[in-house]
Amino acid sequence: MKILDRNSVDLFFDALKRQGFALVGPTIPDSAIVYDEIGSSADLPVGWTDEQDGGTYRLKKRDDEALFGYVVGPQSWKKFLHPPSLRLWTAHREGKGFKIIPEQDDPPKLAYIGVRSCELHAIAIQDKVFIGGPFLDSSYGLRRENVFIVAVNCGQAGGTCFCVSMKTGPKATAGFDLALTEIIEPGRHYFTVETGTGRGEEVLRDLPYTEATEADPATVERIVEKTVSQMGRTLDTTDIKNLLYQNLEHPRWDQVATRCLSCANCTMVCPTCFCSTVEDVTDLSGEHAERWRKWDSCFTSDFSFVHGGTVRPSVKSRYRQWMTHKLATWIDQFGTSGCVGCGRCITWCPVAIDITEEVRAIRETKK
Amino acid sequence: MGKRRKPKLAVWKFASCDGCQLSLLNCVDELPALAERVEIAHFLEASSAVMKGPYDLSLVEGSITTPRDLERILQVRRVSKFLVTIGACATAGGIQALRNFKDVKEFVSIVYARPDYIETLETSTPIADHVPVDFELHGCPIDKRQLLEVIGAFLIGRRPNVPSHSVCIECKLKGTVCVMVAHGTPCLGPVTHAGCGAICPSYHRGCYGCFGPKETPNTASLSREWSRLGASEQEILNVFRGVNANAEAFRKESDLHARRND
Amino acid sequence: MHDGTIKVKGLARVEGEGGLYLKIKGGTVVDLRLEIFEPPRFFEALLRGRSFSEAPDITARICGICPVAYQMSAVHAMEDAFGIEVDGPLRALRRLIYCGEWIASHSLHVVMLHAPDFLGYPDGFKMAKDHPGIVERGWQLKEAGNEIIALLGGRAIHPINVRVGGFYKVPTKRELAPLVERLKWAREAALELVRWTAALPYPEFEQDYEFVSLRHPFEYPFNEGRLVSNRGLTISVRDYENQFVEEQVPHSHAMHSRLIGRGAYLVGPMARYSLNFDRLSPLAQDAARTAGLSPVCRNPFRSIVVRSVEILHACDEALRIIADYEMPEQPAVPVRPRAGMGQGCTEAPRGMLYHRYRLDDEGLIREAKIVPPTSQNQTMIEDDLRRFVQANIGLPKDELGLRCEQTIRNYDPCISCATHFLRLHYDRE
Amino acid sequence: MEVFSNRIEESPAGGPGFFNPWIPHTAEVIGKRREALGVHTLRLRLRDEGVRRSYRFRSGQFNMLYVFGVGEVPISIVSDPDESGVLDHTIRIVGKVSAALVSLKKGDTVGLRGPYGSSWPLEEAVGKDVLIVTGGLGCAPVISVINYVANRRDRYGNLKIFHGVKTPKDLLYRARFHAWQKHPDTEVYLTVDHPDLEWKYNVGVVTNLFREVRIYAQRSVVMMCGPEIMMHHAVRDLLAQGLAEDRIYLSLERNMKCAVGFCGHCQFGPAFICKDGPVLRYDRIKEWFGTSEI
Ligand SMILES: Cc1cc2nc3c(=O)[nH]c(=O)nc-3n(C[C@H](O)[C@H](O)[C@H](O)COP(=O)(O)OP(=O)(O)OC[C@H]3O[C@@H](n4cnc5c(N)ncnc54)[C@H](O)[C@@H]3O)c2cc1C
Ligand code: SF4
Ligand code: SF4
Ligand code: SF4
Repeated sequence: MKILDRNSVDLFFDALKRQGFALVGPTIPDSAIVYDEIGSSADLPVGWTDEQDGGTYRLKKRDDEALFGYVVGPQSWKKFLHPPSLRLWTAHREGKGFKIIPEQDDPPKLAYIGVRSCELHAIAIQDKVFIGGPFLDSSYGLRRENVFIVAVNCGQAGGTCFCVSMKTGPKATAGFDLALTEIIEPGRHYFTVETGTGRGEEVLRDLPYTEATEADPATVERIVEKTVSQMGRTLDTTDIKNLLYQNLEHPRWDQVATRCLSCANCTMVCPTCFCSTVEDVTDLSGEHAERWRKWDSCFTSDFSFVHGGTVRPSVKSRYRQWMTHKLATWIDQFGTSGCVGCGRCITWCPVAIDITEEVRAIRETKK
Repeated sequence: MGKRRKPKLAVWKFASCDGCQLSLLNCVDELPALAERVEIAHFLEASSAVMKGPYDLSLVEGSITTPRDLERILQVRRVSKFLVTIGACATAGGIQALRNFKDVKEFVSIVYARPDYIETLETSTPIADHVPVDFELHGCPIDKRQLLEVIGAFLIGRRPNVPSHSVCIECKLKGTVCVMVAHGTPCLGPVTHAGCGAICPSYHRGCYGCFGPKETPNTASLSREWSRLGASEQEILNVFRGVNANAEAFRKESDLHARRND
Repeated sequence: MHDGTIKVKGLARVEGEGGLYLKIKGGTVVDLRLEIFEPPRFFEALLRGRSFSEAPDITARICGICPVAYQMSAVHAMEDAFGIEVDGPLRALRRLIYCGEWIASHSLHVVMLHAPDFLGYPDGFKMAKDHPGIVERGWQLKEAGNEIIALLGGRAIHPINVRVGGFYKVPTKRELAPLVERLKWAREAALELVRWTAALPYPEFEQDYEFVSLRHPFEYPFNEGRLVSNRGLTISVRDYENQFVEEQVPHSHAMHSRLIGRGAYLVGPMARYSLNFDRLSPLAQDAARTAGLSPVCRNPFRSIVVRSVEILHACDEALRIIADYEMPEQPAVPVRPRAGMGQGCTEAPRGMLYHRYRLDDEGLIREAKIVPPTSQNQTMIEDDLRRFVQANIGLPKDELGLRCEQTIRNYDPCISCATHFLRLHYDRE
Repeated sequence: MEVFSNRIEESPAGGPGFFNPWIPHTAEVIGKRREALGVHTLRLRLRDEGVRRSYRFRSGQFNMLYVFGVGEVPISIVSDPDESGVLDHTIRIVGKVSAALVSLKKGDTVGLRGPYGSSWPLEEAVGKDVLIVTGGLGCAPVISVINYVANRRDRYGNLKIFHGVKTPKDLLYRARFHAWQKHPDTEVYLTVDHPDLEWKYNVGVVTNLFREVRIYAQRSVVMMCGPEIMMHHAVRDLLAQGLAEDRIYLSLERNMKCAVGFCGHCQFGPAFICKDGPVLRYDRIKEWFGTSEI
């Protein structure tokens, strides 16, 4: 473990840039913290924090100058790895036939600054979907290869966080190049740095770091412990797969359907939801065609459309698909839960539907 | 390709503000290509030249509000092979459908000194209430990219990419921060049909539903949330009684609030 | 034509659905009606019971061609009622979005709807075959106008960003910057357009109008000013209804707007121009003079040149506003509704547009009155037609019909807006 | 996931030229045959010789077929896997893409990705009786298996084909059924819900037939395709006749955009119809199969 002073953060960023990475990280263009290009530590939400609960999110000023003193916002890193809309290929007529031209995909090298532990797990989960099976999604694969991950251990938990329940946080344990813990003491503002990869170590090499003292790991542990104790939500995952498999006809689904808007916000903000649709488009001449991929959601009626109608016409069945997929069928499909406990789906649901609450309700009255 | 007969395009107007037709004229960059591909056979707003029908593709703007239009829409249907209604007026009755909730005679006398000259129906109704419609394009006004999409899809014979899901999905695809969650601003986006590109939230205001109801809109749940955020019954009533007041899901919800308001 | 009737069933290249009925007997016009098929939509009635804050969104729907004008008159009327002053950059942004609407609306009319009349084409598409450069330039000008509206308003038709007190969100300086290049081009293009339209062939048809428009102490009028005329009228907008009435006249079923004790009057670009020539930007004044347009224009056929001059002025004005712009702290001034009456009058592309609202203490609309420009010009259009036909009565029927249509298009009438005034008489044969 | 072990693991992951699984190959329409009103079979040949040579499929698998500018849909391969170089697809017009496919002419081009999905248990069924149950407006996936078994009568036991439709005019492949009927040790049972005067076969739902026909439950393998409600009843009745749950195979349909497990649309409980299906063994999905709107 090494120590990097607050004042060296920009040197650190510059070192990443020298390695050819553009930086993306948390920033406040508007009324929430979102991931976007950043140039220096000044672009981070310095001194800001967020207050989150079901259906509400508010930015608040902190009484210190913390760089990472907040939790996760509405966006996740999937917006870079699995872009919301992407052209897959173009085609044009040629004689009696046509020719398909694959998209020249040349994603930039990006350093993700401030990836939380739950998000590391989310990335690992999407890795399984897109590059872990018999088929490889080349657009994801190319983007994934080009990423340098700077994780941050959470110094506080949000009102809708439940990573402890999902065993995905708050401390980053794997999947990063470097992991930081922000420590603010009277008169001192610094970061502990753990290296996860050789690449990470290399970036550190030229920086004015010091070696950690014996006390530092303990400080980190203390911070993490404090965060654990603040978790806004809990979700009991005991035998959750069978719980949901056996309660596909539970009356709770009808109940949640009276509140659910099927607006799809939960799936859009979810860092593991991977679903997409494709759109075939043509120009007016009819000589050129393109295929685009766009994020899609199991909350729409088109999602399950087959000739003659949609398979899931009711909101009840759509909510059930979302929740059983996240927490149960995902386990059969990919060997892990599809939920990392980041709480986004709770915060960003306009009517504050809470997945932890829904599980509790079913568990309490299960078949 | 060149030798094929060009499909004939017709644009028709009923009770409306002309904005949806204008959307076609706003496709500045695409109009030359369109004029190459189709014969603009009937488009009074833009041209005095009128070709005889039948027309391969008819775009119909406006709602049915007069006895004369009741007959005219039948005629339009007869001469149209593929009929697409464009805009909130044609697909839901438009803002003028607010008369459907009132006594139209009173409306006439408020506006006109000599009500007896006014020939009007009790209601303003969408085209699909009177003739079969092949495709409905929503919006007040329609979005010009969507209009081009529908025309392009018609020309090549594919389904237009005009999803009927919520505006929320467009917010998220764009990266717009939710005004409902992050500001507490009531927003109709969760029950509103996508298509505009989530304009209002990106200008920090709540959606007011100009694209009409999405598929499976849960208006009751959203109304509850609006009141939780401080909207009055009157405000909720009014927002559902906007340009798509007569669209079924919005009409039903507003009727509930109207009853509660009484 | 000695005897007979002319019926133009669907008037083309005007916004909205109208027709013309003309009857000539023994070489004189015995009946002439501009007929409106456009169904009534009862906006004044349906505004009752709505909140003041909804007026800009609802009245925009009166007309898709000039929604900004409706929004502007509505917000001014509301602010008048609440005693609110919107000034500084917010006021400038309102003028900017109005520039966008003038540029877009005028360009469409000049190039696509009106010019074909002078050159003998049924539409701009056919005209484009022989004059591709002219038509393309017109499209691009229109697009430049639309870009302003879309940037400030969210979209070009029925913008969503206008509210009582200001805007929902205001642009940063950086966001406005991309408009500059576009507008510089547009200004050049408008200059060309003035030259080009000035060279079109015009019939001799000078008329003696009473022009009415807003007049502002130092600006070419958009949003504010006093109502003035070339025959001595000068009143505040508050007095509008003391001076103007909608009268029913015995020879026609149509409601006509008149100046009390004086009769018909003309609003729109020609009136605005003739009353405010001195307020045009120097560039626009020069361009008009060079093009041979005198500071007062009385030939309605030349209104096409006047519109082009106004496009030029709007481009110039927009550039000036962007150059001076500083982003305000707040996108809108605070609004506290109170009971009362509010009036607003602004200059829509087609002329002055008057709104009056009576509100209760919660800001709900109790009464609304809207007087759009086209209905104010209604009498003038028919008068012009009568005079024009009388003067050209020797023309063959078809030719006369076409000339009548052109005469109507001189006014760029917007029938969708006008319906509230017009008689609905269906000539069913 | 071992629950779905009959999926084809050696399917063309980085296979022959399929590196980016979103990119279609092109194939030429080399033949077209009308089967019935609105149903046509297209015979396709991959244009690239290398791809053509390495292309292998199994009965029950499908391709994604793309019509220029119109769209792409999953369509089963009905030709014989051992007939090299050609791919037959029987397509029923139901919407825009299927209509555009059927409107193609000889010499035209389609985009083709595949083969995808699991296949019928034709190895497992060797030596056993094969029961085909199908209903609705002609279900292409079973045509491939019937063709396969009919062409290899010596390898399989008795072949019974049960086919039920609503009315006689919905019976699409009348000629084919007649032809199969003539194969040795092959029985064809046709039934309609609403007969007309000329109908000379059975009347009633397809499951009624099970009671009338002798089925050797112990030595049979069932392969089924059709409307889910029909399959639901058929399974119930076959179980009642003593068939084992793991001897019943169903082919399911779901919306599909990618066919390679990325788009998520085709999920059916834990299964992806595109890679775990379309052919699924009943015992592995029974909880889901009984639940509506899954
Ligand atoms: C594994 C599999 C094998 C199939 N095999 C055949 C076959 O051999 N012959 C045949 O005629 N049909 C087959 N189908 C069904 C065929 O895919 C649909 O009929 C086709 O997608 C309809 O598309 P459309 O555009 O013509 O119809 P529309 O009704 O306009 O459908 C619009 C879109 O919805 C989706 N869609 C609609 N119906 C289905 C469906 N049943 N399955 C998946 N997506 C659908 C598609 O994306 C389609 O483009 C198969 C489906 C699956 C899943
Ligand atoms: S929850 Fe829905 S949108 Fe998310 S991955 Fe699962 S099926 Fe897709
Ligand atoms: S702002 Fe409105 S439309 Fe956008 S996500 Fe929020 S609720 Fe949905
Ligand atoms: S956000 Fe809603 S009100 Fe605003 S433009 Fe879109 S659909 Fe219309």
